[in-house]
Amino acid sequence: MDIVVLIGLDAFSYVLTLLLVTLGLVIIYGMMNVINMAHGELFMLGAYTVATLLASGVPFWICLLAAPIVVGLAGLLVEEFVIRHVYGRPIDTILATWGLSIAIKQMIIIVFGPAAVSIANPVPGSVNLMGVDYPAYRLVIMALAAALALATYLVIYRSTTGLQIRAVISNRAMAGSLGVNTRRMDRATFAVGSALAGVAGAIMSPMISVDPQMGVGFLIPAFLSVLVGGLNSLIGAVIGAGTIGGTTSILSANMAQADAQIIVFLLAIMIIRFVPQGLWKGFR
Amino acid sequence: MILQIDQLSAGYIKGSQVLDGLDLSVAKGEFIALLGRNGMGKTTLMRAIVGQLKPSAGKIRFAGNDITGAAPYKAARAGIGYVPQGREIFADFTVEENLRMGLLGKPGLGALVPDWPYEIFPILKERRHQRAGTMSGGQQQQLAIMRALLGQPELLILDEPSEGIQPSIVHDIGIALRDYAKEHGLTILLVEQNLDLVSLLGHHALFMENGSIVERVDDMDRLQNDAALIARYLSV
Amino acid sequence: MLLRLPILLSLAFGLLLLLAPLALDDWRLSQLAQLLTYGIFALSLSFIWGQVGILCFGQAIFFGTGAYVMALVTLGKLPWLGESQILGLLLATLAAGGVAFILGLFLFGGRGITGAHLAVVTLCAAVVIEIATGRWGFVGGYNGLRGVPPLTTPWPRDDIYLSGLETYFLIFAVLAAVYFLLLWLTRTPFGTLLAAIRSNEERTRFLGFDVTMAKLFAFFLSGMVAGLAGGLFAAQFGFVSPQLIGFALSTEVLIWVAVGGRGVLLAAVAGALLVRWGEDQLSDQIGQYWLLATGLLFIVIVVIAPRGLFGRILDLSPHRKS
Amino acid sequence: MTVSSALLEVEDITKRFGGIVALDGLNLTLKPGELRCILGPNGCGKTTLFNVLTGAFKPTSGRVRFRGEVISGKGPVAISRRGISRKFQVPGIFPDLTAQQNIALPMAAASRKPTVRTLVRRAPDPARLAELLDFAGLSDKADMLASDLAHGEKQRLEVAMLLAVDADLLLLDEPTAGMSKGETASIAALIRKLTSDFGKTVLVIEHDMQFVRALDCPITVMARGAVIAGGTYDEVRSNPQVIECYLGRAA
Repeated sequence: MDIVVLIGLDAFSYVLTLLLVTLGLVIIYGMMNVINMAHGELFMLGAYTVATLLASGVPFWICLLAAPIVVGLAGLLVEEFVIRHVYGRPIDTILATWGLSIAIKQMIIIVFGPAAVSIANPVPGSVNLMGVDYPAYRLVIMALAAALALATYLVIYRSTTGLQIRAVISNRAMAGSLGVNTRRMDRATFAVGSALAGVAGAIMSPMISVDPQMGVGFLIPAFLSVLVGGLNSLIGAVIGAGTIGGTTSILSANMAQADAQIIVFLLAIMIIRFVPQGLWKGFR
Repeated sequence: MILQIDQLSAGYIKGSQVLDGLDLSVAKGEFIALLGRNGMGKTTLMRAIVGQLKPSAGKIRFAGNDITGAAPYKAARAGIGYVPQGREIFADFTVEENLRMGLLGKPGLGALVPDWPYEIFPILKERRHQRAGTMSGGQQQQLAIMRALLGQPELLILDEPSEGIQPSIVHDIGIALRDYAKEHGLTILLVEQNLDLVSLLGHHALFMENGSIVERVDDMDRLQNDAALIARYLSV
Repeated sequence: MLLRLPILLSLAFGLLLLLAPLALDDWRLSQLAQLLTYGIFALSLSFIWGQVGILCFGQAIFFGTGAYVMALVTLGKLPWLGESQILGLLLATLAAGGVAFILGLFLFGGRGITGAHLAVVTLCAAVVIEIATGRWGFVGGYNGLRGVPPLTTPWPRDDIYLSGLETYFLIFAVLAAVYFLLLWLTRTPFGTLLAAIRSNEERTRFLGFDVTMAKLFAFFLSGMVAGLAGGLFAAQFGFVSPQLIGFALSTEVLIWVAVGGRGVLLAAVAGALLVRWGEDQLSDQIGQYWLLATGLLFIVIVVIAPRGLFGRILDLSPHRKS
Repeated sequence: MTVSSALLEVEDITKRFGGIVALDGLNLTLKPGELRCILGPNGCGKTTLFNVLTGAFKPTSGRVRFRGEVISGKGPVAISRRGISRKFQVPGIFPDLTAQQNIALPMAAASRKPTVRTLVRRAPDPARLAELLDFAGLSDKADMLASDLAHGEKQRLEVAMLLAVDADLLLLDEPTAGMSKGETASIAALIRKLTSDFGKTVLVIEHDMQFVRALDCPITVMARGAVIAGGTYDEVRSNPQVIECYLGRAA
C-alpha cells in the first residue's frame, strides 16, 4: 500500500512538472507554429538563474520569482533575433531552435563549467501523507506546478488576453483586422512560454542535477507529451504529460530507469506514428 | 476625403499584379458600392486597404494618415472596420466572445459588450452563449457586421455580405446597416454582386475591371435601368 | 561554360585532399582520414535531407550500426563469420541499410509521417537505440568494444596493416566513389523524382509515382552509406561506444551538413571537414567557444542562408539563373 | 449500354455537403477533341464538379462515365491513370526543378510502371521533351529553375506538364487566375492548341470574359449546381437567364 502511494505521488509530481514545460511548448506551437527545440535549455536557464542568485545570497523564494522573469526576457530576445525570422517555415524552426539550444548550452558551459551545480533543498524534512513519509519540497513542487498549470489554463480560457491569444491561433489575419497587435502577441506568447519553462526549471532545481545537459533530459519527454497528446491543444498537453510522465514514473519504480525510458519512448513513437494527430483528437 | 488611394498596385504572385495603378477616393459619410465581375481585383483591393496584403506600389491614405502597407491592426485602430468575404467569424468562440473580439483590439473600448448590437439584431442576444459556428449564414453575417461595428470604425468595408444568404435576410441586414451608418456618419465601402443590397447601401457605384476603376456612376437609378452599362461590366 | 567556377572549385577541393599527404605528418594525416570518414557520413545525410527532403534526426543510428557490426565481425564476436575486414565492411553496409529499410517502412509506410513528427520520432529512435546499446552486454554495454583491428590489406605481405598514407588514400577513394555514385544518381530521372518529392510530395504522388517506394529506397541507400562510414570509422578509431549510435552524433552531423550546405553533396563534405577540424584542433577551453560559434553559425545559416557556407560555390547542378 | 461517341458523360450528378446542395442533377457530355468552357457565378458548383470528375469527392448520386466506363466512386489515382488530368488554380509546378525536369517528370510517370530500376536506366525521349518545351515556349529556358520563371511562363509550363502525362481529358481550373492581360491572351492560344494540334479534350472553368472570348469555344453556364444555358459566347451573353444569375437579383 505504502509503495503504491509513494509511486502515485512521484508520478503525480513528475506529471505536473512535465506539464508545465509542455504547456509552454504547446502555446508557442499553437500560436506561432514554432517547434521550439530550445525549450529544454530555457528550462535549464531557470535552474541556473536560481543557482546564480542563490550563490549571491538571495533567498530561494525570491530566486523562484526571478527565474520566470529572467527566462521570459531571454525568450523575448530569442523571439526578436531568431524566431521572428523563421515564421511560416516549420521545419526551419526545428533547426534554428536546435542551434539555439546548442548555443545556450555552450554558453552555460563556458560561464559555469561542465560540472553539476547543487542547490540546497529549501524545504528539508518530510511530511507524513497517507502513511508514507514524503519529502516536503516535493509536495511544494506539486502545489506550485498545479497552481501554475491552472493559472495558465484560466488565462487562456477565461481572460481577455486569452481570448485574443485564441483568436490569433484560430484566424491570425482576422484577429489583426479587429485590431489585435499580432506581432506583440507573438512576442508575449513566446516570452510567457519561455517563462513557464524557466519557472519549471527553477522549481525543480533543488531536486535534480543542475548541469548543462539537463535540458535534453526534459525536452524529449516534453516533446513526446506534446505529440502524443496532440499539438495545439491544452487538453492534449495534459493527456500527453499524463501518459508520458505517468508511465515513466510507474515503470521506473519497477525496473532500471534506462529500461523504463526505452519502453516509454517506444510507446510514444508508436502513438506518434499511428495516431499522428495525437490522443486527444485521435480518439474523439 | 477619408480614404484616398493613389496608383495602387498589388498581387499575390511576384511579377503579376491583380491591381494595376488603381486610384480611388471616398469622402466621409459616402456609401460607395464597388461592382465588377469575379476576378477583377475587388477583394484584392479590400485586403490591401485593411493591410492583409502588402501593395507593391502606390499610396493608401486614411483620415489623412499614410497607412500603405501598415499591419492589419494599425488599419483597424485607425478606424477601418472589415467584414471579409466568407465572414470569418471565430467558429469555436461563442457569439459573445466574437463580439468581444470587436472591442478588445482597440484601446479604450472596454471589454464588455454593450446592449445596442443586441438591439439591432436580437437573434445575437438569444444565441449569445452558443458557438458561433452553429449559426446560419445570415446570423453569422449579422455577427460579423456587429463585431466590426463594435470597434467604432469610421469606414466600414464589406466584401460580398450577401453571399450565400437568403434574400429576405440580406434585405434586413441592408436596412439595419443603412440606418446605423446614417445615424453615426459611418462611411461604407461595399463590394457586392447583389444589386438589391447595392441599391440600399450605395450612393455611388464604381465599376472595376482588370485591376482598376473604369467608371463611376452617381445616379443610382442607372443601375436599375441602363442595360448597356450592366452588360458591359457585370453580365457574362 | 564547361569550366564554371563551381566545377573548378570542386576539382580544386578534390585536388587539395589528394595532395594533403605532402604537407601533413603521419598523425595529422590519420586525423584527416578520420575526417574524411565523417565526410562520407555527411554525404549520407546530405543525400536524404538535401536531395529528398527527409530531415532525419537519427542518422547516427546507421553510422553506429555499421561501426558495431564492423567491430563485432573483426573482433571475432561472430565466430561463424570469420574475422575478415572486407566481410565486416560489407555486413556493416548491409546491416545499416537493413536498419534504415525497417525504420523507413515504419516511417513512410501507409499514411506515413513527415516534418516535425518525423524529426522527433527519428530523434527518439536514436535515444532509444543509444540507451539500449549501452545496456546490451554482448556489444560491450556502456564501455563499448575496444581493440578493433586497424585496416589491413586483403592480400598477404610483410606488414599487412595499411600505412597512414595507404589508409588515407583508401578512405579518399571510398569517399570519391560514394560521392560520384550519389552525384550520378541525382542526375538520373530517379534523382529528378527524388527532387520532386522534396519539392512537393503530394503532387508527385498525384502524377502516379510510388513515392513511398522511392523514399524507402533513398533511405536504404543513405543508411548503407552511413553504415559504410561507420564500419571504416570503427577500424580507424579502434573502438566503438554507444555515443557512435546515438542522439548527439545524429544532431552533430545535421549541423555539419547544414553549415556546409545541405543541397550540395560536396558542400556537406566540406562542412563536416570544417566543423570537425575546428573541434579537433582547438584546445578544450577554446573548443567550447568553437562549439558556441558553430551553434550560432547554424542558426544564422538556417535563418538567412539555407544554402550553407559552400552550397553556392560548389553547386554543380546544371540549372542557371535568369 | 448504348455505344456512345462521347468521351465524358456526366449523368444527373448531385453532390450534397450536409444540407448544402453543391451540384443538383447536373448533366454534361463532351466529345473527343472538344474544347468547352464552363462559366458561372461564385459558388455555383464548378469546382465541386471538377472535384467529382477527378475523384476527390464522391457524388451523392448520379454517374460519371469516361470512355463508357463508370468512373464515379473511383479514387484520384485510379482516375488519373485512366487519362483525366487536372490543372489547379495555383501553379502545380515543382519550383526546385528546372523547366526541363518539370516536363520530364510527368513523361516518366506516363511510361509504364515507373520503378527505381527503370527510372535510373531510362532517360525520357529527348525529341518529345524538346517538342513539349517548344510548345510551352520555354526552349531557351529549359535549364532555368521553375521558381525563376515569370508567372505566365509557369502557367505555360504547367500546361506542357499536362500534355506530358498523356491524359486525354484535361481539366483546367481558372487557368488565368492572377495573370495580366497579355499573359491571358497567350494562354488562350496555348489551350486552343491542346485541342487543335494535340487532339486533347479540354474542359475549362473560367471567370475572365475576355479570356473566354479568346478561347472561342462552346460555353456551358452553371448556376446553383445545374446547367442553365449553353451556346456560343454571343448567345450566352445575351441570354436573360444568364444575366440574371450573374447579377444575383433574388428571384
